[in-house]
Amino acid sequence: MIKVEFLGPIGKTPMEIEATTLADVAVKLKEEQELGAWLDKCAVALNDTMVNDLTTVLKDGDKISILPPVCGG
Amino acid sequence: MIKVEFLGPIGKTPMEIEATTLADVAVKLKEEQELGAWLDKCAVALNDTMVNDLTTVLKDGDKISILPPVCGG
Amino acid sequence: MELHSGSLDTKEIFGRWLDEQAKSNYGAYIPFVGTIRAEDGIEALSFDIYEPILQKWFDEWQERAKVLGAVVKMAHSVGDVPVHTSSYVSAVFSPRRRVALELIDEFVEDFKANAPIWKYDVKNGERIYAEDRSTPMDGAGLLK
Amino acid sequence: MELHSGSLDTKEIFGRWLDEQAKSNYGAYIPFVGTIRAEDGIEALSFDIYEPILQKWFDEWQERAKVLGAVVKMAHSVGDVPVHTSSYVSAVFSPRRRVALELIDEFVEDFKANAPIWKYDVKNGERIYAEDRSTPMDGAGLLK
Repeated sequence: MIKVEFLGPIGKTPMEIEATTLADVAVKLKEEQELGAWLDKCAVALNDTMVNDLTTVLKDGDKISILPPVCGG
Repeated sequence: MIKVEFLGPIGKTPMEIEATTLADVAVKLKEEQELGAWLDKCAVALNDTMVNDLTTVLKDGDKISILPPVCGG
Repeated sequence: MELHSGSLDTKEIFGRWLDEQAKSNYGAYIPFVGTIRAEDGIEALSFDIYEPILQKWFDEWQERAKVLGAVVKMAHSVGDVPVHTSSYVSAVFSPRRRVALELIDEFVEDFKANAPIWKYDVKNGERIYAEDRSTPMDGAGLLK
Repeated sequence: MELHSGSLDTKEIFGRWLDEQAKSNYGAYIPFVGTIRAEDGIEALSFDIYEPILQKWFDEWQERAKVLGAVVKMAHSVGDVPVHTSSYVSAVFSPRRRVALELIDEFVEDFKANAPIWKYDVKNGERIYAEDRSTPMDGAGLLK
């Protein structure tokens, strides 16, 4: 199982999904209507490291974080 | 009379000279041997305002300041 | 890197960082202090932070600074920060001024673009995501 | 603009400037603190300042900053300043960070190039003009 958590203002409870690559995660998250407005502007981290490649392979217990647009300062 | 003062490390006592333009001042100062090493790297102020033009006309009582290379901070 | 609940004690932070580096022989110390502006009728801004990724972001900046012989520091608020108080202080120490002036600019700009911090306006006690002032992070849209 | 005999009390200056602008609604405050580095066996640096021209230089910078909605501040030491203590603090306050980051860079660089201040190394109690580190001001060589 892969845990997906939604940071900051997204306000969605974490999900547990089956996925072997980040591309699988994308497919699953696109099914979630409430994420429709978020996915195209969110960055992604795998186990707290930023990732940029949909072919990234996942293993059981991995944690995916979905990071919406930021504004620190 | 025009007063000429030498700032910072030049260490020369002020002079009183006759001059009607800054060009006249240049001629007078070039006669001072101890200024030989200074004049080509010094900037000039007239009555505490920086000046850049040798044709600048002077009047009695004006004050010329000779400013050597700076290093604040 | 340090996170504080509510407004930052800017003077304490400035002085403590100065004292920490008092014998390090750095010639230039440039803090950047960010203060909440009173605008659009807000009472405060409020911040969420995801610390694990912020820490990694900061650690990478420390490495970048080290290569230049410099040091970076950062403090940020979590939760509500009233107008006219400070939520953010970052700083650079460097032997030389050019390195320090360039580094503080890059450090602050990358912070604004990539630190995992979310800002909310607080109006009438309500917390409203500052979406119009927020920036998608590098790599955003991967899952779209 | 303020001139102090000997080392600057950096914390006092930082805090006082912060307090002065506490209600001015500036979002960014960037001080630059210059500290004397221990190098080449110096005990201290020493400074001569010609205040009338420094004041004019500073007043022009205040006008430049005003056009941008910003404020500049400056403090400098006169006389001897021992190593590891500070001789120079300047600062910018601005509503926005980009203006502040660009202005502090230009302000500090122009200060180094054109503020009428002369620096001396102090070694064995002797004052030696720091000629190799000094810069001819804009317009230098007029009378050559």
